Amino acid sequence: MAGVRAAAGAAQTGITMTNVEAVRTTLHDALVRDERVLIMGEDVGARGNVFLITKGFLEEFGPQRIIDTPLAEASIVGVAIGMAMEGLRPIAEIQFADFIYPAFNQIVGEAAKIRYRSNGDYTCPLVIRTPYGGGVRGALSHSVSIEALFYHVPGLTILAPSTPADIKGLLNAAIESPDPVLFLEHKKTYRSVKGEVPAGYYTIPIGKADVKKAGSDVTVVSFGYNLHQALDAANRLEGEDVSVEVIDLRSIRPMDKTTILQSVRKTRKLLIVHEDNKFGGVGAEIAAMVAEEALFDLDAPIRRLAGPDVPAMGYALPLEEEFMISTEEMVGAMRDLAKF
Amino acid sequence: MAGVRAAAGAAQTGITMTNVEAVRTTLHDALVRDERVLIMGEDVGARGNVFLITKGFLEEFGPQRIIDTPLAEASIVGVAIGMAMEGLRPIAEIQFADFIYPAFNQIVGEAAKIRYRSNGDYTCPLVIRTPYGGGVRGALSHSVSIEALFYHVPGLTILAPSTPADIKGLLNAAIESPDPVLFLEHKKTYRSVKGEVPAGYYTIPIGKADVKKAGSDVTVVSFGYNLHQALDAANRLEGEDVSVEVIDLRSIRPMDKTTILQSVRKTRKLLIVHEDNKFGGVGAEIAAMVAEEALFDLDAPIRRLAGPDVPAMGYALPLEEEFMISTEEMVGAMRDLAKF
Amino acid sequence: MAKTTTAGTRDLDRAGLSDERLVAMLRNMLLQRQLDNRGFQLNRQGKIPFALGSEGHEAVQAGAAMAFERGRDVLVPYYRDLGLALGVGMSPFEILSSLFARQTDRSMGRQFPNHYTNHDLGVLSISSIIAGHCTHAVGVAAAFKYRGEGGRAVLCTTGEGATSQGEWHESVNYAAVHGLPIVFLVQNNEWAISTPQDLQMRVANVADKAPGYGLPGVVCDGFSPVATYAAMNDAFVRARGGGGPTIVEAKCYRFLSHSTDDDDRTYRSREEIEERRKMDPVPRFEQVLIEAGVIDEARRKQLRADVLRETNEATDAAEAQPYPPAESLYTNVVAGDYQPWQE
Amino acid sequence: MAKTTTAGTRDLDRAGLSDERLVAMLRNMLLQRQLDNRGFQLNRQGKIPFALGSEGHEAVQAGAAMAFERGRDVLVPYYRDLGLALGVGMSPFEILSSLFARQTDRSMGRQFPNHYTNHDLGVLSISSIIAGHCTHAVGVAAAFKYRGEGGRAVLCTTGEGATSQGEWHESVNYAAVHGLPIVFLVQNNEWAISTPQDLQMRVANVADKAPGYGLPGVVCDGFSPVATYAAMNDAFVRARGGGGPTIVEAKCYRFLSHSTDDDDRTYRSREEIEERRKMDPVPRFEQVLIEAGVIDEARRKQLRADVLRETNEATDAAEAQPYPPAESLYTNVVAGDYQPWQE
Ligand SMILES: Cc1ncc(C[n+]2csc(CCOP(=O)(O)OP(=O)(O)O)c2C)c(N)n1
Ligand SMILES: Cc1ncc(C[n+]2csc(CCOP(=O)(O)OP(=O)(O)O)c2C)c(N)n1
Ligand SMILES: [Mg+2]
Ligand SMILES: [Mg+2]
Repeated sequence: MAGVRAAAGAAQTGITMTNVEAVRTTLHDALVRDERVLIMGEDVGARGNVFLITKGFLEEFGPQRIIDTPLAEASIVGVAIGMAMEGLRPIAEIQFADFIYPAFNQIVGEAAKIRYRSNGDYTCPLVIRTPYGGGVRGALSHSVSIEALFYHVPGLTILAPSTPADIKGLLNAAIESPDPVLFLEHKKTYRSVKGEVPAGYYTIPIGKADVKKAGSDVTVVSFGYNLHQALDAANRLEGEDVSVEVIDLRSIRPMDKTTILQSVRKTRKLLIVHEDNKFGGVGAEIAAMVAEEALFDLDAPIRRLAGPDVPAMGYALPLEEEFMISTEEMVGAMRDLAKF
Repeated sequence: MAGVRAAAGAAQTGITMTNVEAVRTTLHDALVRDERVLIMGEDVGARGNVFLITKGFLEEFGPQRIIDTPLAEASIVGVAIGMAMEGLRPIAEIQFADFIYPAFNQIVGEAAKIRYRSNGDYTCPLVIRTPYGGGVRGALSHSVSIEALFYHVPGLTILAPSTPADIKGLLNAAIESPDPVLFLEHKKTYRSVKGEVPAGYYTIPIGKADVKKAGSDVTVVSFGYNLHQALDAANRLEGEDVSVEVIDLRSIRPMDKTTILQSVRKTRKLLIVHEDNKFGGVGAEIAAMVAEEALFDLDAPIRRLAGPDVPAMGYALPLEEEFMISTEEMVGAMRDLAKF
Repeated sequence: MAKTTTAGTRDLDRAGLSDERLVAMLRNMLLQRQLDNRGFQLNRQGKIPFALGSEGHEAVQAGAAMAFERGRDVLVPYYRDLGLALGVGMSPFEILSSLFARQTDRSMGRQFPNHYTNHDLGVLSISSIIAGHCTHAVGVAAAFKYRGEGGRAVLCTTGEGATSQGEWHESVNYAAVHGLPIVFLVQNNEWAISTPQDLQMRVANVADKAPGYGLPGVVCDGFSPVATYAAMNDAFVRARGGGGPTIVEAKCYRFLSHSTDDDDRTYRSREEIEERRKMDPVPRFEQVLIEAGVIDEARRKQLRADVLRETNEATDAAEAQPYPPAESLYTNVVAGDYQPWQE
Repeated sequence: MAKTTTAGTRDLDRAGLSDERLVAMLRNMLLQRQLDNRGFQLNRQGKIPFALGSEGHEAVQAGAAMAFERGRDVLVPYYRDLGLALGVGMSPFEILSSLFARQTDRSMGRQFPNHYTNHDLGVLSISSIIAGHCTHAVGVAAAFKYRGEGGRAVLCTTGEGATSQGEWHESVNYAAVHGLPIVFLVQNNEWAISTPQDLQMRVANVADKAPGYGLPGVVCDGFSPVATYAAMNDAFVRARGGGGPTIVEAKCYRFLSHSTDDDDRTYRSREEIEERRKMDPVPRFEQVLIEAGVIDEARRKQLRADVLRETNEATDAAEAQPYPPAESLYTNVVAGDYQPWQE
């Protein structure tokens, strides 16, 4: 999906860049702005991270701030937690989201509970960045989505912006946050998504979804790579006089109830699209919330278009394509719902 | 909630025992029946497990089959995986569910994917047992529920039976299963729940819920300790002429669509009750499924009564009580829904 | 190449400690023993649901606390560190507030007993997850080094069982690679609940693991506060001076069952315990100080009476406090108001 | 107390190996090199999206495979073990089916290249999660011991970077405590992607970690198949005979970038690589065998021609296979039909 444009809406003046550039420049500015900010992870130093996000940082900021850690994810997160408790602002990287499991204890058992268990005596202002998602021939262990393994956990914030402008604003918000943030970057959008990014420092409030396209017949809630496909699909349907409202969730925990309910009460039809497996995915909570709060406002069953309930996409192209949701499937689901 | 009776329904002849005794005798029989069965974990040997579940096993079966492992959960599960791949039937214990996080990688990244990634060349017939849940003054790290952290994971089976008879049948099914099973035992029911257990070897099919009480006005889906409270609440409401159907979910992954939909289509009202935090809990998937499949059969919004969205119950009694759902709250929610 | 040295003897080689500091260590040990017993007592009386004792660890902790510099160093303890908590400045009232789960507990009755937190004193908040805190200790040490705060060190404690955890390995390795100012104190009490050391590791000493990380490993007599102090002080001095981490293993014993929920009769012999009781560090150190003329019998009695009174007063004061209110369950999840669904 | 010994020299001390087996090792090395190059070539041609080379590891793997007893021992490899996979009996066609992700791949095109599985040959299925497989290897060894299958051992391989993982520590420790029949082969190629050994550990040798587990640790010359064979054979014999685990560290080098997705020019010098290239184990072992009169120039040419032909044939045969069908995505999640919502 090369060349997808960032979602519309923003009449911002700024620089056009890709998602990966947005991550890179935001990290760079944070390092310049705040001495407490450190970056740590595997191969973030001389290699500049496997996607070259931190390329040149080691030379510019030195090995005390750009730390090539031993190959051990629990300690990457755990050591960063200790730094955060001691007042620094570490940004820990997990090289691929698939490798976050060994750090699960530190994220769920520790980071998320530090403020709570100490009743605020200690806090944990930590950012954990990691590339997730498929469509890049990453096979079983270089393409998983992980948001559903974490979004149930109180004390954690989870962000998954889809456009360069949102990445900048939300990554800044994550670094400012006094609590631990899991920051998810869809790797297929790294170089395929471009958009304008406002100049200067800004943040986007955590917990706010964004209506990336207004519409009146169907509400679509999505994020990540799928969001861009959903926008494409919605644009195609304009030709058929189907008006689709596309909401970019952006923030997975907390989630934005107001924006979703407002839209659903208007369109009376809800389609949730996410790449991760359907059963127990984040779409479940969105559907449950709407079924609790707006059941009688609905004119159609709540539909979830999500990854199949198999462990992962395979390496062979047909297996990856079968797993990923195509734009055509989205068009079909939106059309069906509009006609329902 | 001492002295809660096991759910009704079964006119079984057998022995009356507690939940903890059901776990114990089922494990014992499995060790006698099948030489491939081993038990491994922390303090399962001379101590006989912290709840005395394996007391005497070491003397009877020897240290080759009842293995006191080093204090390291990733290796407890990981070594058991290797044994399972090599044809044994290990039953690994995590001393408290709160300590399963360090083994997350082995469960989610490894066990759940072995059959899939090898296309069936290798399998992983492994049972992981662990006590979970609150109400025993276990504070932040001896009372968590964990099902929602795992139920999203393809390749895993998750069971959470609530009565001695179900424990026996489902633990036998877990041990027979050719795939990894996470077997959850609510520790507050260990000694407080008693019931009759049929004699002889039997299994209960995985993936089948059980209507523990038939009713016509409201459907309640629950499991674990809450299930017994829900039955109490439903019984109390009989006096008010409110007829509640109580479904014991028993199997968290896979879940039983047929039983839930049949009931909901009859009562037209659904209440889901679980102890774990609400946001992203397993109730979300149940609500989402019903909102997808039976939206127009509902006469009331789908209600979830679940743990508050805070990291855990505290140690102080008021904090534990505030976290746990009371039977009174359940009565109230059922009554409200019936009247809706 | 790292070498393993053994520090400490049982004589009153006072390791440079003044009489005052020797007595302070004894006082700490007596108070720890008293508070420890109080926990078990309150549990038997049905006043608290749980207690966990540290009997047998008094000398280790008094010695280690004496090497710790308040206001500079940071303590990342484990759940059996009552004496260390007291030794770095926590009060009996705080301890008892935690045992009673009262509002005056720093965690407001959230944490299990023995899971202290005191940011003012530099005592990090921990979970119950064994070894989960070790990487945090390393992170604090990394922060000291990053900010150039020479002269500060971190004390990270565990039992010997905890060293089996992968996270312990990752912690020690990270600290070693980065040469961080940290001391890993392993309190080897021979048991991890019911699991003896030989089911935990194949080496005789935890300190034998140190050379594999390129670190010095030291074994000390954990029944002697002076020996422990000496070993710990060396390690602290090395850490504060930029010499990197040390693993100190203090050999001690767990005299009581693991906790009030445990019954050790199922898995270890009475003889073993009796044998170890002969080394009981508390009467032994009293005796040592009396024999050396540092205290006399009257002072001994006085100290015992003091800590008993202190414990009684703290018990009464803590018990009189209210529980935290139910509504407090909802605060401090994250900064500010918290709802996973934002309106 | 464990001791660290150094095994292996670079002379044709043949370690008891017959001419036939020496030539078999050379053939394995030539085939590994050829297939390795083929992967990179196919990637450059745009025919496959990814390849990962093992150049520099040929001698380690040929030597280790020679010590492995097919039909008895089990291999739990890591992703850089092409030579081991071949050495224990996997065919070039299987390797290429995996590279092309064809239906004839044992995982039916699910796994990333170099993540082999072959239950018939005793090659365990692995994930990409570094060190995640080590506990599995221990479990297989535990099963051997439990069933009293003396004479069987497990070979568990990793790179040196993997030894930083907590799971590696837990694996080695568990195997040591239980005296299991397993050999931990660490292929130390100096780099973990761009991370050099000194940012990974503070010791000079991975084998230095062995005494901390109460195990023998052995360093061998990983550029010599005979030296590696000798060290590995000792370790295998010890394991099969009930003598417990050994950590064998084979010093080698990664000649290529980490994978086709990496560019090592950003983080290591061309000089370092050139220096190591002088030790290139493939031409060196050819030379050794020629000088020792085990093969002559003609045989050398013949061997090279053979493996090229074999590689070409396997490439053509694998490429001609179809992709697995899209529907195969849904099978083998669990036994039988699978739906998380059961009807
Ligand atoms: C990850 C984890 N696993 C298991 C437990 C249960 N547990 C609590 S204490 C303990 C034994 C610890 O032994 P050791 O480290 O030697 O310390 P000691 O209690 O002897 O002082 C265990 C297994 C836990 N708290 N955390
Ligand atoms: C848990 C985990 N973290 C990170 C990675 C990414 N990764 C793949 S290979 C590698 C380096 C491994 O180095 P080493 O163990 O020395 O083996 P080598 O590749 O040098 O043979 C890394 C960091 C991974 N696969 N798994
Ligand atoms: Mg201990
Ligand atoms: Mg390497």
